[in-house]
Amino acid sequence: MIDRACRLICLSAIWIPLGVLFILLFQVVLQGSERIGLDFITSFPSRKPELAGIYPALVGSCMLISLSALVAVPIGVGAAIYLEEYASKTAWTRFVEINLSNLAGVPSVIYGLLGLEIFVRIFGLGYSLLAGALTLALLMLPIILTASREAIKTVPKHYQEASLALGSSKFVTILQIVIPLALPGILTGSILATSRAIGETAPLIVIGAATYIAFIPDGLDSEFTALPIQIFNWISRPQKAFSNDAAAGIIVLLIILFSLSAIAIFLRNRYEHR
Amino acid sequence: MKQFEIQNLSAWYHQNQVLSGVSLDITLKTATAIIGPSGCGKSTFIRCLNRMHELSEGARLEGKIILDGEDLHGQQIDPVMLRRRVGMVFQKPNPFPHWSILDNAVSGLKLTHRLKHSDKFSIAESALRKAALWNEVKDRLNQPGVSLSGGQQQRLCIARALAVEPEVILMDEPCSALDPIATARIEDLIHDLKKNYTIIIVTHSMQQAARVSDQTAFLLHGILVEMSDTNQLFTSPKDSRTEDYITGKFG
Amino acid sequence: MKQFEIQNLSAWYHQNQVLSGVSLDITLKTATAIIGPSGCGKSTFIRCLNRMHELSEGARLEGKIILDGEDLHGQQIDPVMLRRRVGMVFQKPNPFPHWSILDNAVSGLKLTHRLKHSDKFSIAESALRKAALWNEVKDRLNQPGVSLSGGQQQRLCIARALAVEPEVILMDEPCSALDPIATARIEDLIHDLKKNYTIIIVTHSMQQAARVSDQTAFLLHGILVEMSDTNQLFTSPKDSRTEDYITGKFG
Amino acid sequence: MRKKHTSREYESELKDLKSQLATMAYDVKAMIHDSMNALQKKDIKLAEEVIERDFYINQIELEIDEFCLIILARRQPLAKDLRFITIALKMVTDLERMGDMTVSIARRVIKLQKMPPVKIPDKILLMAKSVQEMLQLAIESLLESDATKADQVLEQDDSVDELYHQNFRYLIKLMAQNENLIEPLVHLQSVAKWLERLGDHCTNLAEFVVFKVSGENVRHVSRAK
Amino acid sequence: MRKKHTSREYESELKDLKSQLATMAYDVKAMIHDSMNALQKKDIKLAEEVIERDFYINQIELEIDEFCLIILARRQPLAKDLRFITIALKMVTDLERMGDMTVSIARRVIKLQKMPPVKIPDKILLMAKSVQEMLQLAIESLLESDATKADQVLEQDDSVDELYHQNFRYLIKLMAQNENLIEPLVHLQSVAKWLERLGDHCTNLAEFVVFKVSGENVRHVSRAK
Amino acid sequence: MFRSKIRYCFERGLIAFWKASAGLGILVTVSILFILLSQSIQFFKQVSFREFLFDTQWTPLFADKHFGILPLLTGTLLTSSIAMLTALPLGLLAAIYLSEFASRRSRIIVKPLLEILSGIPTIVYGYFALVFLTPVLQKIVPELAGFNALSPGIMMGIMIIPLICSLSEDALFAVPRGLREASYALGATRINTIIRVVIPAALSGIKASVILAVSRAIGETMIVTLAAGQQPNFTLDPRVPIETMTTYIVQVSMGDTPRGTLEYQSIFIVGATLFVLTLAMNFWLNTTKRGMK
Ligand SMILES: Nc1ncnc2c1ncn2[C@@H]1O[C@H](COP(=O)(O)OP(=O)(O)OP(=O)(O)O)[C@@H](O)[C@H]1O
Ligand SMILES: Nc1ncnc2c1ncn2[C@@H]1O[C@H](COP(=O)(O)OP(=O)(O)OP(=O)(O)O)[C@@H](O)[C@H]1O
Ligand SMILES: [Mg+2]
Ligand SMILES: [Mg+2]
Ligand SMILES: O=P([O-])([O-])[O-]
Repeated sequence: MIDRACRLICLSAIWIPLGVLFILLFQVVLQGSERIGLDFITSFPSRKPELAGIYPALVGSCMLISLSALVAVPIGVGAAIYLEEYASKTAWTRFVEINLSNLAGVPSVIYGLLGLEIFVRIFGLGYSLLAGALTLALLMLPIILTASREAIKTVPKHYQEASLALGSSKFVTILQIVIPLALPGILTGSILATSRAIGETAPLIVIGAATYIAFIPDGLDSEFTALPIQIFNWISRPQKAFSNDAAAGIIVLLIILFSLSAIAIFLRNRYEHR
Repeated sequence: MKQFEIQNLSAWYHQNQVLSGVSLDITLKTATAIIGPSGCGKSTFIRCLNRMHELSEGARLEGKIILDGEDLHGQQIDPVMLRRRVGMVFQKPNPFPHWSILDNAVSGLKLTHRLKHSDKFSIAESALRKAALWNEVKDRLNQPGVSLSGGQQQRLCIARALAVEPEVILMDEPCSALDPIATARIEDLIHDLKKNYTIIIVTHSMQQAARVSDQTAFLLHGILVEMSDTNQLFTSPKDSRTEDYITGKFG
Repeated sequence: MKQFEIQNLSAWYHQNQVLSGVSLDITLKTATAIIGPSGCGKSTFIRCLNRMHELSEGARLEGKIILDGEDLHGQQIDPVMLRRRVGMVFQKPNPFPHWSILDNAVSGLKLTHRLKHSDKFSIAESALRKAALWNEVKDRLNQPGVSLSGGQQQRLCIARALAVEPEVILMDEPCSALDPIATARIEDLIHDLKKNYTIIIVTHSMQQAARVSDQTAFLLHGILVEMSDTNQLFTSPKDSRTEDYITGKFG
Repeated sequence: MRKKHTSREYESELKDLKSQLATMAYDVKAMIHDSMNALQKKDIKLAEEVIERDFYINQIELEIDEFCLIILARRQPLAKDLRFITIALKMVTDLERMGDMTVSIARRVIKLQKMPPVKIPDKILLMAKSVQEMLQLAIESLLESDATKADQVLEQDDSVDELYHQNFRYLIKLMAQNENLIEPLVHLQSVAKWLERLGDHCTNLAEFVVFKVSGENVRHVSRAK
Repeated sequence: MRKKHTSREYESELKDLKSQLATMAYDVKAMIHDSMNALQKKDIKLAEEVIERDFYINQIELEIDEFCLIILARRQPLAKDLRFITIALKMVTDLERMGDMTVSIARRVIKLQKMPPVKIPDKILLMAKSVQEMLQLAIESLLESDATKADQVLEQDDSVDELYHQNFRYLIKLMAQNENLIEPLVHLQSVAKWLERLGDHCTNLAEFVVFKVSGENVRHVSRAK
Repeated sequence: MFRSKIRYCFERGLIAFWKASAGLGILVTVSILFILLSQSIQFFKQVSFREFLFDTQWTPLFADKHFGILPLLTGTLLTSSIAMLTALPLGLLAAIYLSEFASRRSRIIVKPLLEILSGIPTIVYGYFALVFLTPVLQKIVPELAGFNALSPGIMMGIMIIPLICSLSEDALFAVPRGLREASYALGATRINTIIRVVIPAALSGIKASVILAVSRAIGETMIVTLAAGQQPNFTLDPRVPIETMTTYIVQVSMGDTPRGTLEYQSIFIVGATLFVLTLAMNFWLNTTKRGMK
């Protein structure tokens, strides 16, 4: 009896956030449905809400994200391997570890400030694709690093011992045993970090995101825009019609994110089942 | 013929001494069992024999271990090479989960870049045959190694160790995670293997030691109390501490 | 006097039948051992006896279990109340990690709101004494339960079960995670306990069954092959399948 | 088909033990045969040979004892296997004792040599034949795990006892008739006694086999009647 | 201080076994004493009582055998414990056989009743006394795990054998002197034989104790000399 | 021979790269500290520490410049508190449901659904708070301004639920099955088992999830930027517009503020404050986590 009541209360706690999720999706689809379409994707932004599109933002986001993943994933995974497998447990490495786990909790605006000062101002990259990508890479780094370390840590020690006992070197053991076994965790961590980065708005604004760009970036030093910035831009407009554009933009953004999650889930299942 | 001569071996983890002056000889192509209460240093002892001990944190040792006349810690001995001569099987069966049965069987060669693709199958077959597993897996070589039952997995691990053609096989409680049926199989296998390999087996079960080994060493608090012919040790041990332990006077 | 009468008990997990028509009686204040190969349904069997079976997903059973003349699945039996009469000790020692030794000993009463604070100490002492643990822990009652050694933890779990004053104690491989010394202690304890409690113990080790029990039941693929006096079962079993199993003819 | 032990080594150890027991028993049987032959033919050399062969029987006893101990220590046998080991321990004692008895007979042969010759009574020869048959049956019952053959041994022992009593009265009569022959006849009586005891020991062997095969203890039951 | 088994149940089982063996041995000793008493005093009733008591000895043999089997099955004894169980298995056989021998002596007492009376030779009485002492020593050596007492048994057996041979020659002489007495004297010779055998069995017991205590097998070694 | 040489160089190179990667982590922290510190020093050359801590107005962009951090702090505190009030009960109850009551099937379905919720970009939540939630709340709460602390606070709470739920559920689920069974076997009911055995055993994990959630709420930017307004009011009234620290940084960044000006430095001093706050949370989190082991 009491069991049932408790069960019900707990169950409702599940349905409230899920309900909000459904309402949110419904609302977005409702508002965005009239704008969404091939035109919307292939058009440049415009002063007229009914003509505006997200083409440069979409391309910008894609380039931005590929670039930052390219930088952040190898570094994050590499650092994780080094810390887990090579670093001896001295006070210094403990300090490094605490540092890195703290980085994961630093708010994204702070990374924006960092990018602004280091890449935009000190390196003189200005508001460029490269500066944006590097800023986002910094943001992704701790996420990838923590996830990878966790994944490496959960590879049972006895597999490594088995490999070493067969006469293989530590390096080969890491390459052939540890990394393959940690791969599902590393992959999901990387994809998670990428999805986070795609949706990030604040750091890009802080490093000085232009709000109106009507061309496709043509190089690393080119200015660019990204989906969330475009959406932010539209939301901030007073005209109600732009709100519909924003909803449509959100739909595109969510589709990209859901596909990424789907890939992550697929990979996780595929590699874990063997 | 002696396979190992161990002279005055002591081992530490950090400040904690877990082996004190153990001296014993291990004869070629026999099975030697190491018994003793939990924490007496059995695992540490055999991990010294393939220099896995030194991989643990804070691990240190003193004394001499001579393998086939060569000092194990001599200049010209590379621990990685050494481990190919002295194979090891662990407590929990642990075939590599991302590899097939076939790949697991030859994993020792794969991991050391010594595998010609053309030999793979024949090497795997011969190792699996020696481990008495071939007939059970020959139709499913491409299934993952972890799809086997516990006892089969442990035999796969033995096959994996055999494929690198070691002289010695160390086994650290190889049956403690297995049921009695799988245990009987492994014990029978050990009995066959000792015709061609020197086997050193750590076990919690005195009965198992009595069953599989020719020689038995009894360790207590890191000290070698007695090493004798197994039949003698279990019917009339020389040392009263051995007597007390094997007759269940632990008090 | 019969403690349990089990009539034609069958049990399923989803579609998978794991017990088929098991009928046996369990005598008051004796120790009964259940043996059989892995997966034969030993654990399932004893989990039926305190209705823990029904907590598993897809679990179902048929047949009758009579405890002290009452049908276990009768209307007036509350499974929660029943479990206070039929205690259980598990394979891995599992004292509650957030509670002290003292609190663990009385945890059964704590969890069911039957503990008067004034009685706590005396109840804990008596339970710990019965579990032959008092002398080892009396000076450290406020340390966490998990600070004890494996064997002590298991005795703490037994004390915890004793504190709720059960009539029956079910034990599911209570020593399989322990070393021989701790095992000998627990077996001795079981020997004492059977003066006051009915004990049913599942074990992988035939030797253990032979040591601790008065009656032994042999299960095979969910079928009760033989239940006899332990001494008889291990020296001259009636059924040839029992004979084969206990003499190690598994093939 | 009989199931085999999962451990082949154990299986072969048990087989070994059985065949060692059988070999020992056959040796003893040959010694009975030879000692009686020596008695009949007054063949001192053969008698001495029998006495020598006992040395090996003693060795084998110790070996089998040790082997049993080792199997007990290594295998923790149960049920039929356990019963087998324990009866093996007892059987070797009987067999060794039987060897000693043939030695005793052989010794009498040597002693009789220096005394006035006496004719060996038929009853004694019959007893010897019977005892050898019993031993043969006992060995077979062990090898074949066949309780019916063991039962036959038990039956045959009664006839040996009967022969012994008849022979005893006969010898007493002879002694009274001829006091020169008392000493050799007392020795013959001893031989008869040994043969009777050999029969008893065969009975023991058979009883042990019954216990091994069926788990039933027939000792002191058959004898009680 | 001697260490105890961690399992108190096991410890008490072993103690039980030991005391059961000792009790059985004391019973047998009493039977030897009583049967010889009956012989001396021509006390038929006592002789019959001895015969009856053998029934219990047989029972105890079976019980101890079963107990050993159960201990082997339940405890998987090793080392000294294992040696103890195996010698217990063998000792009961010896003790049972010794019981049988006292029965044989008692039977002779009854038979002698119907024959011309003979004086019991001192040598026989001496033998009986010696055998009882040997048995007492053997029991003590078992209870105290004392190999030196067992050694004393082995020594004393030689004197019993010596007495037997002297007695044998004496009886043969007597028989030749008086042919009426042949039958009772043959019976007395048998009694002497039993006593000699009782001595041998005591030797066996002592040898087993030595094996249990030291793990050393002295069988066929002491006898060889 | 040649191949093994290549292999050797490859090995050395890769290990060196891994080591350098690990070093980069330190570099990032050091640079964050360095820039925040250096800009803050510049800032405090012009504004007194006292004013920064105790002035109740924050108007760097106005002509009458005030640099009191308090309004920004209360704004952050207000939205975070509302978020935690929403997320904590719901997240924990959801976690308990998933680990204790749900069947394996529904667990497999629901968990990823909740994870989707946490993967949605904050700008979407901001949009939703502004366009949907605020109008709805305005019908319930009278005098609710178009920009207010309540709506983004609740939205943030919703966003944080999956974080608390997922981490707490991991902790609850990691409590060994044997412990629960032991409790049942002692005659405890399910509720008793959950409250007295499972939750205490998972407590440090749950605590960690809560700290993480708080830290997340403090650092959250876009929802508050869009829906809470950009007016640094020194108030605890959830109905009126406020400004959080993060919002201020974004607000200034959207204009083109040249480097070296006081406004430019002010975003760094706000950033530094934010950093110190979250760093404190993180250290707390780490000590909690270490306590778990
Ligand atoms: N990696 C390690 N670091 C520190 N101490 C260790 C380590 N491994 C083992 N020890 C300690 O060394 C001692 C001996 O350990 P070892 O594993 O050799 O014992 P063992 O005889 O194998 O015991 P068991 O039967 O439980 O496996 C123990 O007290 C243990 O606590
Ligand atoms: N919760 C469960 N859900 C589904 N099947 C189960 C479950 N528990 C056990 N089984 C199956 O029921 C059968 C009997 O299991 P049970 O645990 O009773 O065996 P057991 O004799 O105790 O074996 P073991 O000695 O390995 O503990 C096994 O085949 C097992 O796979
Ligand atoms: Mg170990
Ligand atoms: Mg089980
Ligand atoms: O030789 P026995 O003792 O059996 O007459």
